[in-house]
Formats: sequence, C-alpha cells, structure tokens
Amino acid sequence: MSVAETPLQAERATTIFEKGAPGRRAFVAPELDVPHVDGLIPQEARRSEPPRLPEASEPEIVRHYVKLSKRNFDLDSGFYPLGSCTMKHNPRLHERVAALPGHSRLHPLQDPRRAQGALELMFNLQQALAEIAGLPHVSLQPSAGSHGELAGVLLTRAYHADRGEDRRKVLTPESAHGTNPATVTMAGCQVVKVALDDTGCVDIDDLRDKTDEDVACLMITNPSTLGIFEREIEEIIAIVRGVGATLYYDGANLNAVMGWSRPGDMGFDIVHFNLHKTFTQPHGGGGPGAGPIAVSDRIAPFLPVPLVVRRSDGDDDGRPEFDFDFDRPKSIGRLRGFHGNYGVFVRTYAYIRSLGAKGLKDISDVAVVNANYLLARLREKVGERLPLAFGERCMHEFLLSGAPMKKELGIRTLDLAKRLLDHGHHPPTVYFPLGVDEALLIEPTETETRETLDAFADAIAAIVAEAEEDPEIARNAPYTTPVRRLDEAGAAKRPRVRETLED
Amino acid sequence: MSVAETPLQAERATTIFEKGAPGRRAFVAPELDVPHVDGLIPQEARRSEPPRLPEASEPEIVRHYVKLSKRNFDLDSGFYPLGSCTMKHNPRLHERVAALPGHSRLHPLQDPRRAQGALELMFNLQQALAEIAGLPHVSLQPSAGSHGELAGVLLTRAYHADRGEDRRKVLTPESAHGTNPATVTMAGCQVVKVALDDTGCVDIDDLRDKTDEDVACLMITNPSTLGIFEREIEEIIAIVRGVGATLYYDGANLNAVMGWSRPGDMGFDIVHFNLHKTFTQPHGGGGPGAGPIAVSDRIAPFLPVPLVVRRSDGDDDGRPEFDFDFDRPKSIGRLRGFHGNYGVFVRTYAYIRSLGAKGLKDISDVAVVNANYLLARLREKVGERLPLAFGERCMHEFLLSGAPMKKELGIRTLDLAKRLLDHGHHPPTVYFPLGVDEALLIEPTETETRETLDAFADAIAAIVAEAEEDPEIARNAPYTTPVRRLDEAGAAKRPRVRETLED
Amino acid sequence: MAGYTALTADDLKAMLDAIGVGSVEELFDAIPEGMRLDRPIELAPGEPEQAVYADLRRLAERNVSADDEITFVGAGMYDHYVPALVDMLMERSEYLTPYTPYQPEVSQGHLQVMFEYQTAISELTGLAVSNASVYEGPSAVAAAAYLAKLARKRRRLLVSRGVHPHSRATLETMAVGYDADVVEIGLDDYVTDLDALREALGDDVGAVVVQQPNFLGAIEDVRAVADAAHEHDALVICAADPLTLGVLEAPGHQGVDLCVGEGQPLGNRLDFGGPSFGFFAATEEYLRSMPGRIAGETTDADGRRGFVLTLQTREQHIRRERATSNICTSQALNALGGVVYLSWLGRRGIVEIGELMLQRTHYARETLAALDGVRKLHDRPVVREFALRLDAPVDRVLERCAAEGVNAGYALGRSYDEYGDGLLVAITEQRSRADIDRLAEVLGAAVAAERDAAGVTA
Amino acid sequence: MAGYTALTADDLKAMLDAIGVGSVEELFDAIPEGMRLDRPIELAPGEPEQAVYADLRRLAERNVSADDEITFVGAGMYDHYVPALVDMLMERSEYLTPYTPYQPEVSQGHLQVMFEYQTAISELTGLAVSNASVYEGPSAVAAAAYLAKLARKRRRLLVSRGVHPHSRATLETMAVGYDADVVEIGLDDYVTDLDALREALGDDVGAVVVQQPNFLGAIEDVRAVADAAHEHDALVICAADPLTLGVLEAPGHQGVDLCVGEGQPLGNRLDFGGPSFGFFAATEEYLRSMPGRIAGETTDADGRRGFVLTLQTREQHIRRERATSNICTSQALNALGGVVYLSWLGRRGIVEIGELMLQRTHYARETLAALDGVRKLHDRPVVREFALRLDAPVDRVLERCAAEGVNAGYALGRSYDEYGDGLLVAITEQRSRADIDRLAEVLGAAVAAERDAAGVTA
Ligand SMILES: Cc1ncc(COP(=O)(O)O)c(C=O)c1O
Ligand SMILES: Cc1ncc(COP(=O)(O)O)c(C=O)c1O
Repeated sequence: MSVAETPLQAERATTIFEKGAPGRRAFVAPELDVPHVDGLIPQEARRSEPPRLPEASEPEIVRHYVKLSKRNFDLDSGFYPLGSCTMKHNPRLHERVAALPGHSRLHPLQDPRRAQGALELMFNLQQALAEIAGLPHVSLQPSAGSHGELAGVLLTRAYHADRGEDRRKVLTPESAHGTNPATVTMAGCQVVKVALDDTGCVDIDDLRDKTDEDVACLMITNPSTLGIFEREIEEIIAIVRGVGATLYYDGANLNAVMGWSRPGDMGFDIVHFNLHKTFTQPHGGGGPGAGPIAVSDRIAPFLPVPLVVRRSDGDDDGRPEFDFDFDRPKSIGRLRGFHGNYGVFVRTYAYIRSLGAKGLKDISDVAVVNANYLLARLREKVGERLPLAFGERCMHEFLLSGAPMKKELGIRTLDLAKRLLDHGHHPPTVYFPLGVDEALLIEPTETETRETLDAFADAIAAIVAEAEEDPEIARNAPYTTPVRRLDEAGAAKRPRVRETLED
Repeated sequence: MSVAETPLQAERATTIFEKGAPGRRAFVAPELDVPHVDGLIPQEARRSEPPRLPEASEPEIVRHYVKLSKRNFDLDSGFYPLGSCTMKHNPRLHERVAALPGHSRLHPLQDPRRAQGALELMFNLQQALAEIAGLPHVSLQPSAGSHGELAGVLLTRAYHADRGEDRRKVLTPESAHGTNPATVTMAGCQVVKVALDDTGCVDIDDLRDKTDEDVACLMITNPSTLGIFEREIEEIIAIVRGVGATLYYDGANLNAVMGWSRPGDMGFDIVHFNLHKTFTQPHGGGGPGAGPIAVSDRIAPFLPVPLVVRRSDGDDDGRPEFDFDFDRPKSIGRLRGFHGNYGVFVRTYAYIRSLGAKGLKDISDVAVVNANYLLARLREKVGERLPLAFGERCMHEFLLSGAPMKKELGIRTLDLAKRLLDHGHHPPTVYFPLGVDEALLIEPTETETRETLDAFADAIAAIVAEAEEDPEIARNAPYTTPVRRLDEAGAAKRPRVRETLED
Repeated sequence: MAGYTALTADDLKAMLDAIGVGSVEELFDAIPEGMRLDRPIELAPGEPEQAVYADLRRLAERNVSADDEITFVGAGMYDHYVPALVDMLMERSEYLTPYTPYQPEVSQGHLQVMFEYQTAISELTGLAVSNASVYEGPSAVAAAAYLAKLARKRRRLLVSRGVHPHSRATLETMAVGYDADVVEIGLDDYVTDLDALREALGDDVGAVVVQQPNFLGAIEDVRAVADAAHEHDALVICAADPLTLGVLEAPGHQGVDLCVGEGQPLGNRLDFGGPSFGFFAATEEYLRSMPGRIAGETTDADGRRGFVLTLQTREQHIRRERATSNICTSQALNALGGVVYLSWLGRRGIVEIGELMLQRTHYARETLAALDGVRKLHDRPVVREFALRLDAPVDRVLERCAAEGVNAGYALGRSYDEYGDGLLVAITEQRSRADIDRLAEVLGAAVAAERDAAGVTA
Repeated sequence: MAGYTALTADDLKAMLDAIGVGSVEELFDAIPEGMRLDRPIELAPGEPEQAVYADLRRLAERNVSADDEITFVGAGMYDHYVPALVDMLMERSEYLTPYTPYQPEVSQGHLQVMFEYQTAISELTGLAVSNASVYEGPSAVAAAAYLAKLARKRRRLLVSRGVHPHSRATLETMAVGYDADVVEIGLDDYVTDLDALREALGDDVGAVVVQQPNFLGAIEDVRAVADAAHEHDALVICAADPLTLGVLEAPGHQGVDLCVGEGQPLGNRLDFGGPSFGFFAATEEYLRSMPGRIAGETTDADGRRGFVLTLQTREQHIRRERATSNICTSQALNALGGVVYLSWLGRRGIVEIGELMLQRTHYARETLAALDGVRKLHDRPVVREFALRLDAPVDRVLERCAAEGVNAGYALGRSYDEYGDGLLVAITEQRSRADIDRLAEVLGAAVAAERDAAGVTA
C-alpha cells in the first residue's frame, strides 16, 4: 500500500535508478545540424555499453528529488545549533546575485580584461578579508577550511625552507578540529599534541615543553573549539614566536570576534576563513564552501598563484586595472584549478556589503549574547545533568558535558541528540571536541531569536526530565523522523555504496 | 512541548502576526538622500496609526513561510488528478524564462518601440492560439477562464446589439462549470439550462425546445465536463446557428483534442483557453492563470482593446513592427488594466515552442490514453461500486458515480476523497459536475506514468475494500495529514477571516 | 516523445490492451468525421529546452526593461524592489504547483497564507474584511462596482476622472453587463470636484469611485467624497495604492465601504503588466457579498486550529447564476508574494518606505519644476507620483531622454486630452537622489533641445 | 540592527539579566586588553538589499559572460546548458541549507542523493566505487595521487604532459606534502609518449596520471598506459571529462584504478571556475582508502532501508592525523546538481550528447582548418575539443574575434610554450552549426587581417 509521506517512511526508499522505464527520458537532444560522419572514435576507444543512467521523464525526476528533499532537516525550517559550524541564516539575496549570468556564466579563462567585474569583486574581497583578519595578504583559492589549512602548512614549510630550515613539527591543542591533524600529515609534517589545562585553555607548561627549534608552526583555533577565548594567547604567541615558528589561526570561530579582535594584531601569520560559516554561504548538505587565507608579510611571498591585483597604471599600458598576478617566483603554486570558488565569493561579498563594519561587529555581539543566554537558560534548568565543561561563560558557543547525565540517568549524549529530533530541533555537535566526556557543543548563532533559544532550552529540559522517569524513551529515539536509528556498524561492515543494477 | 513537524500538527498554528516582537524587522530602508521636509501630507490625510503589520526578522519570516509550505500537498510531490483542472507537470524552464529581467522588469507602459520582444511574443502567441482554436482573432487580455467567459458573453451582446438586437438568453447544459452561469448573470443575461440525455450528452430535443430568437448564445464545454465529446455537436451547432445565436466554446478541456479537432472548424464563434490548464501555467494555489479568447470574423470587431498587431510597414514610417492596436471603434473596451497576464504568456509561449504541433497532439493522445487506462483499471477493480456515470470510454477525464458505494458501503465520495489523502494522492474533483450523484471527476493528464495510475487505482481499490470491512475508517479520514477534517460549517457560521490583533 | 510525458512503446501497448482498443485513434472515435482536422496544426516544430531558453532570452533582450534604464514610469505599476525571499517562496513547489485549496487537510499552508494576507490587507486599508485576491487593479474596481450594484440595485455609478483610465475603461465595459450607467465626475484643481459630485449624487447612485492618490498623483479628500456619497446611501469605493498606506490615512478610517486596488507594488514584479493581484477589502457588512475566495479560521476534528475556504455559498461553484461573482482561478500566488512582502517590510518599514518616497518625490518635483520649460501641472500634495507640464512635445522629449537611458515618465496625453503637455513621474525606493538628478539633467537638456528645434523651425 | 538578527532592546535587556552581566562588553572580557581592536574595521557601511543587489549587478555587467558572446573556450570547464530543474532543486531550502548529514535520521534526502550520485559516477567511470565528491578537478587528481602514495608508499609520480596544466601544478604543490617527486612524461604525436612512460616506470613509481581526452583534446590510449603501469604495480589515475563518457570507453573498463575529474560539465554553472565538484571513483580495492564522504546503504531499527555516512574511520574527524585525507566540507550541493543532471540526461542522452559533440567537433575542426592561415595542431581523434595552429599572433586574433562577439578559444601558449601558435577550441551542445560557421567567418577574417597587418609591417 502506498501511503502519504509520513515522518516514518512507509514505503521502501527507492532510488532514481529504480524509477522510470526503458526508453523514458527528460532530455531532448538538439538536432544534429552537421553532416554525420562515422568512425570518428577508434573502435577500441569507443564505449560499447552505455553507462546505466536512469531512464525517467522530467516529472518523475522532479517528484523523486522533491520528495527526497522532504526527508532532510534544514536551516530554513528549524534551529540548527551545530557547534563549530555556524549555521546562521542564509539570505536569499546571495543566491540571487550569484545567479546573475554575468557571474554564473563567466568562464574562468575569460580574458581578464573582459572579467573586470569578477576581478574587482575578488580584489575587494581580498581587501575586506585582510582588514577583518588584520593580515594584509589574501589568497582566495582554498576550497574549504581544510584546504586553507593545507595551504597554511605548506606555506609554513615553504617559509622555513626558504630560510634553509626543514621544520616538521606542528603543535596542535588536543581540542583541535580533526582537519588540523589530518592536514599536518598531508603536508608531510608531524602532529605534536598540546594538552589543555583544567580551564580548557592551552596548558602553557606543556606548550613550553614541546616547543623547540623543530617546531614549524602552531595551529590553534581561537576562540577554541570549546568556545573559550584562549586566556594566555599573548604568552602562547610569545613562546611559539620565540623559536621562530609560524602561527596558524584556524578561523572557524571568527564569528565570535569580528570587529573585536584580529588574528593579525594578535601576532598570527596565517588565518583561514570558513566563508560557509562566518560569511553564511549555505552549507548545501556538506559544501560548497571556501577557505581563503590571510597572511603576514613574511608569508606573503609564498602564497599560491594567482592573486588578484589592482594596477594603478591600469588603462595606460593596455593592461587591465584588475588582473591576475602569476609572477610570484616563491609561490607554493596551485591548490586547485582556476581561481577558487568564485560563486562563494559573490555571496560573501554581498554579505559584507550588506552588513558593513558595524553589522559584522553586531554579529559577534549577538552571537555571543545568544550563546551566553542559552547557556544561562540551560544551567538554570539542567545545570546539574549537563554542566558547562569549563568556566562560567562562553564566546559564541559552549561545550557541555553529558557525563553526569549518562551516569545518573543512563542516557548518553547521543540519546539526547536523537530525542531532540523528535522535538524538531537539530542536535548540537556531539562527541567533539575530544577530551570531554559525552561532549555537546552548542552554537546558536546570531540569527536565532530569543524564543527559539527558550524553546530549545525547554526541549532539553523536557528530555532530561523524561529520562528521569524513563530513560528508554531517549535511548530508542527518534520516533517521528523519516527513519529511525540506523545501523551504522552494519553499513561499515558490509559496505553497499552504490545501487546494484540488473542489466 | 514543541515537537517536530509531524503530519499531525502538534503545535497550535500560529500566524506571522503572532511571530516576532516589537522592533524586529527584515527590511532595511535606503538612506534618506534628499533634504527632509515636514508637512508634505496635510494632517487630515496623514495616517496616525501605522497598519499593524508583522514585526519579524528575515530568518523568522523565511522559517514561517517555509514551514507553512510544508503543510501543502503539491504537484511536484504527488498525483493530482483534479478533474477539469488539468494538473499537468509544470516545467521549470518556464519559471526561468519568465524571470528573465527583460520580461519580468518590463513596465507595461514602456514605449512599444522598446518592448518589441514582448509584443513579438504576444503576437506570436495570438497566432498560435488562433491556429490551435481554428479561429483567427485572439485577445490575450482575460485574466482567467471566467474572465474570458465574461468577455465572450459581452462580445455576444455587442455583436447582437450591433445588429440592433438585444438578446439575453444564454443556453448552458446542466453540466456546465459554475463559472458559466455566474458569468451569464454578470454579463446581464439569463441562464437557460439545457438538460442532458441519458448518455450524458446534450438533450437535443430539450435544446431545440429552448432555442429561439431570444437566444444570444450557447455556452458549451467540449469535451464536456463529463469527459465526453458531444456526440451530436454538429446538430447542436446547426440548431443554435439557426436562430442567429453565437456559439461559445469553454476551452477548459482542450487538453483532450489539441491537434485533433478545432472549435473554429466545428463552427464556434468564441473559445477561451485556460492557459493554466492546457498550457501548464503553475496553479499557484489558485492562480495566476490567463484566459485568452479566440473568435470568428463576425465577433472580431468587438474584441477588447488593445490587440497586438504586426505592421508590414514596420520600420518605414517610424512605427514599430509589433504594436498595440487601440483603434477598434466597435470594441467592448477593456477587461482589465494593461495587456493581460504577460508572465503567463511567456510560460505558454515557451511550452508551445517546446512541444510544437506534434508535441501538442501527443499531449492529447497521451492524456486520453492515460484517462482511459485509469478508467479501465478502476472498472476492473471497483466497477461495481464506482461505475462510470455515462458510456464506456472517455476523453481526457472521466466521471464516476459514488452512488452505489454510498448505498452499499455507507461511505460517500467525500470520505473516499479524504481517505485518498492518507494514501498520498490528491483526490479527484468531487461533487462536480452537478446532476450525477456522488460525482468523482478524474483527470490524470498526460504527464503521469503508468505506475502512478496503477498506484492510484490500487489505492481506490484498497479504500473500497477497507470500507467493505469497516466504513468508519474512511468516514473519519484523513489521519496522516497536518490537520484532520475541519469544521467548515462552523467557519461559515461565525466567520473569522482575519487575525485579531492586540494593540 | 517529449520529456514531459512518460509513455514508452511498452507502456502504450499494455495500456491499449487494458483499455481494449487496438490503437490510440480508436479512442478518438467520438469525434465526428467532419470535425476532425485533416492536417497537422501549423506551428514551428518543438525544440529542446536550451533552444527555447535561447529564444525567450532573445525576445527578452528586445525589451528595454527597468534593468536597462532608469525608469520613472508608474501610472499604476511601479518598479519597486522585490526582495529575494519573495521569489524563493513563490518558487517553492509547495506554493507554486497546487491549485485552489479544495482539500483543506492538505492545504493548510496556502489557507493560512490567505488568512494572513487578508489580515494584512485589512490592516492596510483599515477595513474589517478582505478576500484572498482578485485579478488585478482595474478589474477590482469593476468587481467592487458589481458588489455595489448587487447591494444597492441602483442604476448609476459615479466615477471620478482622477481614477486610473484603465479602471474607468474596465468599469465601462463591465457596466454593460450590470446594466449600469457610468457617469464621470470631473476634477477641480486636480482632485475630484466635490461640487460636481454632490450635484450628480442622487438616490439612483449605487456607488462613487475615487482613487487615492489619484492618477495625477494628488491626494484626494476621501473623507469628503465618502461623506457626500453616504448622504445618498451610495457605496464608496476607493481604489488605493497600497504602498502609500503607511503614510496616507487608511481609506477605511475615512468612511469608505470598499477599498480595492492593484497589488503589484507589494512584492510583485512588473511582468509587463501581469500577473499581479487585485486586493479587495470591505466593511464587515459586505463580507457575504464579496467576490472570490475567502479563508476562514476553524478547528479540526481534534480541536486543532485550522483554516478553510469559507462562505463558499457566495461563489460560482455553489451558487452558480446567483453567485456574487464569476471569479474562480484568481491570483493566489501573487497574493502570497504580497503578504510575504508586507511581512518583510513590516510595521515600521511600511511607514519608512512611504516617507522615503514622499521626501524623494518632493525633491524630484521641486528639482524638475525648476528646469526651464518645465512646470508643475498642479501644486497639490503628492506622495510618490506627480505631474509636470512641458513646454515642448512630450513624446519627443521622452524619446530624447530614452536615448540617454532615462525613461522620464508617462505622457499624460496618452490618457487625458486636456493634459497633452503633461508628464507623470513616479518615484520608488529604487530611484535615488542621483537618479533624480540624472533625470533632471536629461530632461532639462531634452526640453531645451526641443525648444531650440522648435525655435529654429519657427 | 540588520534584518538578519532579531535582538530588540527588550530582548537584550532580558537576556543580559538572565546571563547576569550588565553589558555586552562584559561578555568579551576574556579578550586581553592588548588584543582588542581599538577602532572599527574599515569597510564601506552596510547597505539595504536593493543597493547590494544593484552593486553586484553592476559588477556582473562588467564581465563578458557566455550570455554575452559565443564562446568556444573550454580547457577544463565548459559552457553546457544547465536545465532549469537542476537550479530548482539546488535552491530548495531542504538541499541548500543543511550541513553534512551527521544525523542520518533527518538527512535521508541528502544521503540518498549521495548514494545515487555514487552509483551514477560508478556507472560513468566503470569503476566499482565512488565517494560523494571532492573539491574539483585538479585537486581531485592530487587527492588520487595522495591515495596512491598511501597505498604504495613509493616516491615517484609520473604525470603525462597531456594532463591539465592546473592538475599538474596542483600535484606539484601537494607533492611537497607527500614528499613525492612528480615526473612529467612528454607527448608523442600529441598523446602520452608510451615509450617514455615505459622508460620512466620502475618500482619506485606509485602512480601514473593520464587525462582522457587530454588537454589538447586528443583521445589517449588509456589501456596501454594502464597496462604499462601495472607491470610495475603502479596505480593508474585517469582524469576524465565526464560528459565524454557516453561515447568514450569507461576508464574503469580500460584498467585504471582511480578515475577522477572535474564535474562541472554535469549540470554545474561556470561560476568563473567554482564552486563545482570533483568526482573520485576507484576499484573496490581502494574503497577504504578514499578521501571524503561516502554514503552507504543500511537499515533502521525497524528494518527500513536507509542511508548513512559510512567508513568514517577513514576520515579526519575520527582518524585525525591518520586520516586518508583532511577533507571535511566538500561539494555536496554541486554533486547533487551532477546527479540530477545525469538523471535528466539519462541513459540515452549521455550517448546522444556525446555523439552530438563528436559530430559538431569534427565539423568545426574541418571547417576551421580549411581557413587560410589555420591548420590543425594534430590529427588525432577528438571528441569535444581540438587544437589549431594559427599563422598569426593568437592573442591578437582572439582580440579581434572578441570584438565581433566571438570568444574563439583558449590560447594554448598560455600553458604550453611549445604551442605558442596554438588555439584550443571547445564545443558543447550549445554551440550550433551556425555558431561554428560564425566562428569560421570571424576567425578567418581575424587571421587574414593579422596577416595583412604583418605583411604591411614586414
Ligand atoms: C574548528 C574547525 N576547523 C576547521 C574546520 C574545517 O573546515 P572545512 O569543513 O571548511 O574544511 C572546521 C569545520 O567544521 C572547524 O569547525
Ligand atoms: C470547464 C471549466 N470552465 C471554466 C473554468 C473557469 O476557469 P478559471 O478558473 O480559469 O476562471 C473552469 C475552471 O475550473 C472549468 O473547469
């Protein structure tokens, strides 16, 4: 029996490959308007069996993907306090301007003289990001935060190599995001973990112990992934600078400090932006994003090519006013094709233009107020069961520990998260950062209302209260989602990563 | 407790007026860039209290309306066999082309010389519709079918008046759509109902009896609202023509006969198109649509102004090639502002360009095959309980009678319809046309697949089978929709047609 | 086979078998031989999506839109900014593709939107009730007059000459249907001539129609019109520009019975004149006489708040020849755009945007009237549109301005013989001071050039 | 307060009270005095939506896009038609706004899309497994080489000179990180020099990278490359143009281990180079070594079919410094566009579009090579892109063509010194015969004019 799309899917999920019928189609090919010639591809290079793509009419395709879309939770429908991810409102203006044909149908190899609008935009964005970071040189090229990190460590290597040194140790606090250590390895370096002290900040003694002349770089997130501004950041910088290492600032949490404080002013050499976080590129189910980097003078010579430059002599010599600069002999080279995720730049630029300096600072203010307010509400309601992991306040996000809840009520952070789904909220980030038991990292962002924060706090409180009565409810949650808990272990044991097709 | 958006709304529905808080806003006003002057509006004309519009931030507005949207059933998600409404697939290409700024930001009073693209499109559309109707003169102006009908009856009056006659009787078959009789009244005429015979066709004897020299017009839908091609259409036309009356063809069902047969060739004087049906303008929750009319030579002098014309002398005399013609002294005048629903014309034009003559005929073929197939499946499965009201076959839609089902199982067509919602299908049109007990008018359209038709037939069969066991289930359906059956009588008795606001 | 249908050869065979016919043709047997078209219809062959897109783009490029020039044309539709969220919502399948909410259990989205829309229109107009939309502005005026005709059963309709020419024309056309005489009331000092109105009023007058601001941009004394009409128990219909109602008194507070108008300024595109929506609001008294859909609040079987189409016994599908109107498909999606826009604008924004237009309009009027050869047509208070007189042929001046990328306005002579030298200039929040200054520059030069040319010729 | 936040003065007061602080500033106490910015950041003030829109439109108009000229530039990204349904789906809130599906119970939509995408890519490439996307083409090549490095732990990487210059450059940059040496294998008769390859191969070679078709448009003998590499147990990485794989043999059927590439031709916009997506497919053997997200099928607590992110122990958030890659945010939305496009194109369409490009490319190549002063750079079979030599300065010729509204192609000299007179011309289904004929006309005239000019000078 086919029934309405209820939260619990009543029908077996079917893929587009199971839809349609042989001979159905959506695409209508343009007519062959040139003489047909046989044998243009040598027999051995010619494909004998076409790829078994779906065969479906346009209405079938639309229905399939529209229906599927309804099985997603999305930010336009509800609260999404995923810590470290800055799930803020995505203004639709940005989609509109990115879709303008002058942006969206512009070929990346268009002659720069005929892409002056794009280059002006990129140049202005470089300037704006430099100003926000307090670091004068920007490469927009990296495709995401982790790509920016990789650029950063390769830049560090290039910097040291240029000075005749081959340093390979990279210091990262234990609480670092997974991309940090993974990046270090990919860049041919070794991770040296730095412990946290009991306030959640970098353990200065441990840092001092581990800092030596082999250290290439310190990678640190500030505010940290615990939502805490590193108390001794000045000391940390002094220690690392002392051995001649570079300082890398993971900018994933810039949303907390825009207009308040700048990595460059703190003494950092390299910062990456997550434009999809701080600058509200829609997350798309996991991208696209962009991870531009801003760097200090000493790192600048090594930046990837090309950069966008403005030539004061613009029109005179026939060269365009805004241009790509490839002539950077010490550059580490390219990180990818073309010039980066331009469509993301357009959105970011629109955002910065909409907000201006004051608006950007307001964002940080409200983000921090919202986080602290939600924290206060939760401490009041469930402070015993879900204590703040460190300290008393937070920046734009905060880290709770579910350890008491687990111990006393027998439900885990995972259960709480799943039960939140039944309340219509997306759960926070769970089990990250490492080092805190049953961690729950909550980032409300500045675009949420007080009412939403209240409703979320109430939901958490209701779940905890419910678990005091009957923990089984949470343990088996969710109940009102398209599917219930999924067998992840089974999926990994016998991976089925594509549809099996008959013919 | 707030819970996930389940099919059954757990929370009280709240309007946008209940969201937000005083002082919140989405709009940012452009700066006042001219000197401020006081008192520009005399005190008595100045509004003292602003309208109490919502006060909400952009994210709140987006969430509100996105969430609300999820409480709609829509054609992109499921089968929508609403008889007489031709709920066919809406290609997204049409939205794309209608949104091009050259169309969407074009002011209706732009000088025709600077709106040649729009006028060319309208001219070509007039030509195409004329060819499809077999009637040479087209006015695109009417905003919907009923508006086209009104134009048609007013044209008829003008035609007779021009010949010195004041005819006011309009013949309409009993099965006519409600807009037909309503239109007749609005146009200052009287409805004369014509009975149907026991095959569902116009009762020729009754027609003959009622046709006299006072008859202004016959309004008829063909295929009729019963999905039947009028068997004696030639005789009908002869009778009505015999008294000098005009013939109006309600084109709501043109989807059945495009490329097969043309109202003009049959002898009709006036036909309206429902561009939102036959030509797939998305229905928008009840519009917009457009109801252009095509007319014969004798009606042409009275057409509304302006029409779009092509001047062969185009460029020579400085007049534009495509132009508005206002110089029509016998015209009935205007039906509305400007030139009609141009945005709808753009979509229709794209559709006709996509399909061409062959494609349009294919549509009728497939629409009729689909309807007859679904009919065959239903007769096979539930033919006893839900018999075809008339005849053996149908055109693009068919009319079932729920009378045996009601009598034998105790469930009404309404109950069946509501229970269909639980099966994920939109119900057919119910209780229309009049004159058939417990009517069920089913129009699958050509864009549905055989599998969908099978699933629908299975659902109907399942509901009937279920009712054989326990009719209460259907009587209380639906169960899996955002709300359950609503108290319509109560709504009409104590109408609450707007939100009550506090301050 | 086009990509919109799915019938494969296998499908067709199986389906014809199930139907019990041997061919598709057989299904069309019901069409009499003599009524069949014996040739294909003549249309260009169908094309792939990309080709149709290219063709429609070619046509779009043959138009000079508000994207391509600085435009000051209004006269009923205005180049306001449509916020991106309106487009997004109007394009959502859930709003775009369903039909009229006949099945309320699966249409709560749209029904609630209608209810919210009705609330917003009621607030804007200051009247107790609103329907869920009619086609557009001028036909809304005619629909209001029909209501008056049904309510009062009187023969005459008085219409101010300040009402949009399209509204007056539409009324004339439709009035033939209601057997009513439309009598025009002239202007005195550019607003409805109250003396003439009082003169014309009588007990055979069903309604008086006035427009706020009027077609010449001038603010009408709506209350005076209403008071005069009510003395004869005639209905008062006010056609209003909704985006001025943040700063102009609500017609409902000035005694009008019906307030209708063109909804395009509220988040709808220009679209060369449509689709947009007409709004239709009334005092409580006329609720059951209104045309069109109305959403009402109710509860479901479990007591849940919900919404339905209500008072349907007014409508054609129930009441047929005794319906209050023949309207069926209306402008639901456009009305959705309207209420989303009003929510976006908000309680403060509606005032701010009105005030901004007011100030810029004043600036523009003074700046332009200071040009050589340019005078105000009238001195009356205006909000967002005003009329000038040019001491040069208006058409030629417009042509010169257009060549400079400025659409200077609407030539009043196209509708009013008496203002053959008139130019109607509209301001929106998209026309900045710089745009106005540019207009002044271009218009001044154009008038000067035409005067020079005339001087040379003379 | 901008329209994206909601904090009113009342809210703020209540919230600060609840927090227990007296001011917002207090919340920032943690920032050491010396680290605070003592001035506002310097940026233009914020603007209303309409002004930002206008500014971005101004910038867009300073670009000459494929909307504005007939373009034959390809070289890695191609001006294909993006069907309207792709845009519609990519813009749906439900796909546009969520993040990586960490909570599978409320992410079945995206997870199933990933699963379908993986199936489509697996079919296209003829390889057993695919991930859910990487950033884009050239970095996908580098990611594949990293996999090879981890799998084989060998020092050398051989890369054909036929591989896209950006891919080679990216590989060079990244190889520093893996401590690998990138060795280029030259071309022989415009395809990878098999002798040179065999020569260079050895047991220290981790992978061989080849591109199909290569940068000059020529079809490579992928099987021969693969066979040679496999003799030394090196991995074979093929960078492929996915839209040619309806007519070109699947790399997976020719023995490659990894097939990666730029996904832009599959329903993604040009966007001045991004965002698009990179695809990454492999033989079963490398499933657990792949970078990025992978969706896998499983069942829920009730036995319902469902999808999850799987094999996450490969990934950075679990395995950290031992992860197979550092990739986190990838290109999920673009990959969605890709699989919707492939569904739209369908099993027959993928062949038809390939065949159409093939025939038009042949026509264009012959037509252009027949012009005076224009020759083929090579005679090798091509599918959708081909190279010419011009007997005139390429840059100047391009400039002349651009003035006529035709972007004639990519100057090969920008990447290959040895082909300073080379022009790379790309064909898509949007370039009709008429467009090609127009190119011929314009290019012929441009070359002639440049030769004339040179003649005069000489
Ligand atoms: C602290 C931190 N660093 C780095 C990253 C990686 O950024 P991306 O996902 O853009 O590669 C993230 C993303 O979640 C993050 O939260
Ligand atoms: C047979 C018939 N005639 C007329 C109409 C009225 O058309 P519209 O809704 O466009 O006014 C309809 C619409 O449902 C119809 O089905």
